[in-house]
Amino acid sequence: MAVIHKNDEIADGIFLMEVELDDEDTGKPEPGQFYMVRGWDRYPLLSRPISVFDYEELPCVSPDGSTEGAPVTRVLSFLYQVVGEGTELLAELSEGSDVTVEGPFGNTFPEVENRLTLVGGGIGIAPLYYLAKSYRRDHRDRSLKIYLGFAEESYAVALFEEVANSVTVDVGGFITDRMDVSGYSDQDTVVTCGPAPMMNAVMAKIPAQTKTFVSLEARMACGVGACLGCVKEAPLRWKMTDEGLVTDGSVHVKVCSDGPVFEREVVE
Amino acid sequence: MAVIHKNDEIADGIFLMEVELDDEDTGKPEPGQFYMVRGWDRYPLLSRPISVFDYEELPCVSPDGSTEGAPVTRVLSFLYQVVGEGTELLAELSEGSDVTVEGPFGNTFPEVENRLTLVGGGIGIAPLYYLAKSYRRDHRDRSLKIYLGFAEESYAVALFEEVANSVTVDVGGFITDRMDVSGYSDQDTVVTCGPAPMMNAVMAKIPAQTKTFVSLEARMACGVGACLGCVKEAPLRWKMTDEGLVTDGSVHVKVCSDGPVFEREVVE
Amino acid sequence: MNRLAVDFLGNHLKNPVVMASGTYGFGTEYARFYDPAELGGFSTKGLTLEPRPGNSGIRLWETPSGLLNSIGLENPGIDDFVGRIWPEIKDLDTLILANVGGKDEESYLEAVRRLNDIDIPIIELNISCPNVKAGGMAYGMEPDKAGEITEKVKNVSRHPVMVKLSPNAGDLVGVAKACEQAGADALSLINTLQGMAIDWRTKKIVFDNTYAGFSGPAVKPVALRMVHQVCGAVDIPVMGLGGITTWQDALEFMLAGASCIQIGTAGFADPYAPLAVIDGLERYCEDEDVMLADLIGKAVK
Amino acid sequence: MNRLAVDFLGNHLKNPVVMASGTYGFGTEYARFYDPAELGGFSTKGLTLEPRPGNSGIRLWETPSGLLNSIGLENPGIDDFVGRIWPEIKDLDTLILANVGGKDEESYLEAVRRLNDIDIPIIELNISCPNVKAGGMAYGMEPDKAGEITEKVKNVSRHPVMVKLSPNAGDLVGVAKACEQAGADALSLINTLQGMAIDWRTKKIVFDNTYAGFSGPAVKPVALRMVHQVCGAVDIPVMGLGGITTWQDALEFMLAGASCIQIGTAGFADPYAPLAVIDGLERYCEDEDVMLADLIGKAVK
Ligand SMILES: Cc1cc2nc3c(=O)[nH]c(=O)nc-3n(C[C@H](O)[C@H](O)[C@H](O)COP(=O)(O)OP(=O)(O)OC[C@H]3O[C@@H](n4cnc5c(N)ncnc54)[C@H](O)[C@@H]3O)c2cc1C
Ligand SMILES: Cc1cc2nc3c(=O)[nH]c(=O)nc-3n(C[C@H](O)[C@H](O)[C@H](O)COP(=O)(O)OP(=O)(O)OC[C@H]3O[C@@H](n4cnc5c(N)ncnc54)[C@H](O)[C@@H]3O)c2cc1C
Ligand SMILES: Cc1cc2nc3c(=O)[nH]c(=O)nc-3n(C[C@H](O)[C@H](O)[C@H](O)COP(=O)(O)O)c2cc1C
Ligand SMILES: Cc1cc2nc3c(=O)[nH]c(=O)nc-3n(C[C@H](O)[C@H](O)[C@H](O)COP(=O)(O)O)c2cc1C
Ligand code: FES
Ligand code: FES
Repeated sequence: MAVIHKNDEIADGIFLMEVELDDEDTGKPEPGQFYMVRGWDRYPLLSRPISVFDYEELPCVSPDGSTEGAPVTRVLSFLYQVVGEGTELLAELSEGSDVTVEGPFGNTFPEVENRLTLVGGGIGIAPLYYLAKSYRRDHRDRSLKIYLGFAEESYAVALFEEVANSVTVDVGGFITDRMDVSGYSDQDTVVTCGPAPMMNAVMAKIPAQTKTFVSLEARMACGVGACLGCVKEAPLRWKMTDEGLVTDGSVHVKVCSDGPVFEREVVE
Repeated sequence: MAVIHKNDEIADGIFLMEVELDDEDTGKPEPGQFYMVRGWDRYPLLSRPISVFDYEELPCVSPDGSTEGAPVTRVLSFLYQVVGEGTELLAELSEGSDVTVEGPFGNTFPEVENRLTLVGGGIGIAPLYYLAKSYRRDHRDRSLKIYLGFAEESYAVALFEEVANSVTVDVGGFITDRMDVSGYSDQDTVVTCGPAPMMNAVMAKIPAQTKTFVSLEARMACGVGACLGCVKEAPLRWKMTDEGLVTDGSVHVKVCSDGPVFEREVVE
Repeated sequence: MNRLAVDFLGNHLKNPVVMASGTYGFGTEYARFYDPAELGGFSTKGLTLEPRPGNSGIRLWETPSGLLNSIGLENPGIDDFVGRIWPEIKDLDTLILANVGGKDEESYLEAVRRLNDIDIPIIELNISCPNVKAGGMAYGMEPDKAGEITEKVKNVSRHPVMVKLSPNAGDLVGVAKACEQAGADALSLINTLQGMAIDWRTKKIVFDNTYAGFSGPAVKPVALRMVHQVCGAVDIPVMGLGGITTWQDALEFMLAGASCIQIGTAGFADPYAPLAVIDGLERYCEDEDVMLADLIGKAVK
Repeated sequence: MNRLAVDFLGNHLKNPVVMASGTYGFGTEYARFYDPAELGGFSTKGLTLEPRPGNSGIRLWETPSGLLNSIGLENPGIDDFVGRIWPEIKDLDTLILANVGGKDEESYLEAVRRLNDIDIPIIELNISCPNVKAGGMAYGMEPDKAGEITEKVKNVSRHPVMVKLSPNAGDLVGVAKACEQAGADALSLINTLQGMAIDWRTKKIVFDNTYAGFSGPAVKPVALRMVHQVCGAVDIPVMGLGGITTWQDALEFMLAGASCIQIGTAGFADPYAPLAVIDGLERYCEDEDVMLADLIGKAVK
């Protein structure tokens, strides 16, 4: 259970929700993960998968101004677009309301030592911000380029600008047209999330030697790998493990638990 | 559609809700009628029947203090008890929320020229207040006796006291034990609403020559006489008409459209 | 241009939205909300030869997105309908269907014969009511029996006959085909699924009749499947129903092959539901620049 | 005192709450929320002789209070289960049922034979999956076929066999009795109803397989009716399921005659749903001072 701190419409149909996690939500999310969110009791039936947009642990300040040993307030943010019944209900929630968040679920974006390029399209930018922030925290001097494409209106751009070396925004066109990938090598890593055509265009554009990750979406029921509802066909069933990619020979990947992050080879 | 002005818990699990009707809700309710109320979109499926507790047309005051020709604000009140899913959802609604009210439905309490006695039990007092108020407005000097029985805690008593000659309250006992009906004649009318055992006790106590009306409850789907879901067996199917009681020979009455108010002969 | 007009058995309907039997009384109960002439039509409460008091005990029970009912065909009988009700409603300027139930063959046939006296446009033959002990659903459970009663009814009726099918039949498509072969002019489906409720507080079976009829948004996926199956198997027109609440639901049933749709339970939750469906379909057809009738059966794989 | 303990085919269950096949993976997916040992048990994802990739296309579609799924028995095959999965889960300290599907008689029998190698307490014979083209539900639609496959499976299995019935059978009680006569040790019901979805936006039939399996709170009234009917017709124990979400739902199924209950779809909406059901039943039995097993079949008219 979490309590809503704010739930603001930052662009037409786009909301930024901040919730405070209570003590029972123990896990700390990693970039790329998602939560199953519900802001209602029984109806609609299923919870909705929403990516971690941001996460912060804020120390509570004690009366004498010190933060030493103080408990932390854990604030999780979601950036979401109203597209149907569930997201409409989320948008109606007001400050102070309870919302149920189960998670974090799914695998994470890889730890990147390379130069990093993020390409987001529309609401697909949601999972990229927390990744960008984490990358910047861990690698103060390395290059972080961000491309954000929107159909009609840009949003959240200023947040990305705070952490990136460059942010390129496109509204109404093809974000891939704005990308210069001529110098890309195996010293670069690309992560993309957005509509399928955009991700395909990105994958087509990035040279083969540059590792490229995509974050996928699928209808989900369980979010934990139990229902097999969210599978995508994959040429081989790859899994990211500490030993690299492994496959058990079956033809599907589960977006919720094998993913949502996949190397492009898995899904191309 | 109506907007909630207030929705206060006035006793444990008992709420008083005031809503402002908009222009499309045209009808003016009469005492005894009810509305089909829903404070939600799709779930639960059915609306909930709730009696008119009070209704007022308040002239809007124009800047110069006059109310002449000004539009009126129409405020409808419900007194309701939280017993399940639907009433729980109603109780959660906050000021300013929309609520859908269809109505007014059902027949009305009779126009009474006699002395009037009202006997309410628990939340069954809800439909009696608007009747009491109307009676007092039309008959300044006639006797209005009110008996209110509660299981654990009394509520709304002060409102009844404003309009009645006497209000007798009982908590935890049998309200009929507090009633003295020795002088009752055909110059008296009794109206009762509450749990079935209480209404039965009232009907048993009131002398035969005293007209006695009961307000019934039933599960309802349509509220307008179309589904036949709310019927009660009646020795004969009586209907209150301008010509008095008539019967069409069938064995049921529809609580929603033949009622909810019945002469005791119909349902005894 | 009226983009919603449909023809059904030679009748011109302003729109394909018909209120379902048992949920719209005899057509006047909802008149306080809107003029019934705005509807494509409505089907009367199920009529039987003799007046019926219906079932005792609790008659309604809400479930998640659904409704259980055990009305048991309470109705004033065919003669009261023919003599008293029909004259009052016949000029409502909307398609009126007489829904007819029965407890045995002869009671079906005699009820249908008496309807020959009036100019009712369509008879909806209810062989699918789960709430009566004799007759009712029994005729709708097997192809043979369904075909037999349909044929006999057709023989005595001077009106077109639309047979209303039960979703509880094991071989629904077989039943539908048997009705078509027996001469049914059209089909409507689904009637209610058979369901049950137990009140955990009292440990009591809620309905005196034990089982009850289940309807509402909850049943829509089953209803849509059955409408699709039946429309693929017969050539006569079909009215599709079961849980339809929004104009999108209505559109889906028509894409599945229904020529008209019926709305039942959704009208309880919102008396204006049929108007909202009509409005929504109108706006949709406008936006897409299509005639609704051209979309019938156009669902693709 | 554990008021919730039940015996089922000689197995002692801490409580009657069993997670339904296909909704609980292989028992470890929900372990991050709670220890599976808190459950009465769980049934594995449907296993088939050969590994199966399952169905293509969209596999899930939400409906009012319900869920359509078209997974198509994706599973790693019986050998992978026996050799790899079973050793990993066998010590979970909860009752594990192996749910077995098949595309023809021989594939059922061979899968069941291979399960003889492990000490699985119960086989749940799935003759009711609506999502596969061959086999699956076909075996569960008619008494004869259901009896035949049950008998053959019983002949080759050294484990008790619980047959899982399809709500799509026309004569469900007949199927149940045929299974009992053929030697089934227990029954479970219901599997999913057959439903359908059409996406009005694209006019496309949502599922590649056209029809899909329908579950969740929406189906509860139908499931409860069927469990009540079957429990009244057979003497072997029954696990009841279909839409169970709350402890009150669970209690109602037991009052209707089920010895245990299963929870499927409700666990998606709330991973802790089974624990809430267990807690609720515990508090209820405490308050009422009863043993839950004493309430089985105690619904009254
Ligand atoms: C891992 C993951 C992370 C996600 N993160 C975000 C996020 O951070 N912000 C955000 O706005 N959205 C995110 N989504 C998408 C989000 O889950 C869906 O938009 C949401 O479930 C739609 O619910 P609804 O009830 O509003 O719409 P519905 O009425 O259910 O559907 C409306 C439309 O959305 C489509 N849709 C429904 N469910 C999904 C789904 N699971 N995936 C893709 N399309 C769907 C339908 O086809 C339909 O066109 C994510 C999805 C996944 C799988
Ligand atoms: C004409 C009429 C006027 C009414 N006026 C009022 C009023 O002014 N204030 C008020 O608090 N209540 C009133 N009621 C009762 C009110 O409608 C029910 O309490 C309400 O529908 C319960 O809804 P729920 O979802 O909270 O409970 P549910 O979960 O639906 O049911 C909870 C409990 O209430 C009982 N119940 C459910 N529906 C009804 C019903 N229609 N009639 C009787 N019992 C029912 C059930 O048996 C159950 O025990 C009135 C009922 C009728 C028919
Ligand atoms: C209260 C009620 C009464 C009904 N009575 C009848 C009836 O008399 N005859 C009939 O053919 N169907 C009857 N039905 C079934 C409906 O006409 C319809 O087939 C069913 O409810 C499914 O549609 P829906 O989900 O839109 O309600 C009744 C349904 C309800 C809810
Ligand atoms: C996603 C999903 C997958 C399922 N897979 C299986 C299966 O493999 N074998 C089986 O017997 N039942 C399967 N079922 C059916 C469930 O076990 C259960 O019978 C049905 O969902 C009804 O219960 P519920 O309403 O509680 O979900 C599946 C159900 C769902 C929703
Ligand atoms: S959502 Fe259930 S397996 Fe992925
Ligand atoms: S509630 Fe429908 S007839 Fe009374």
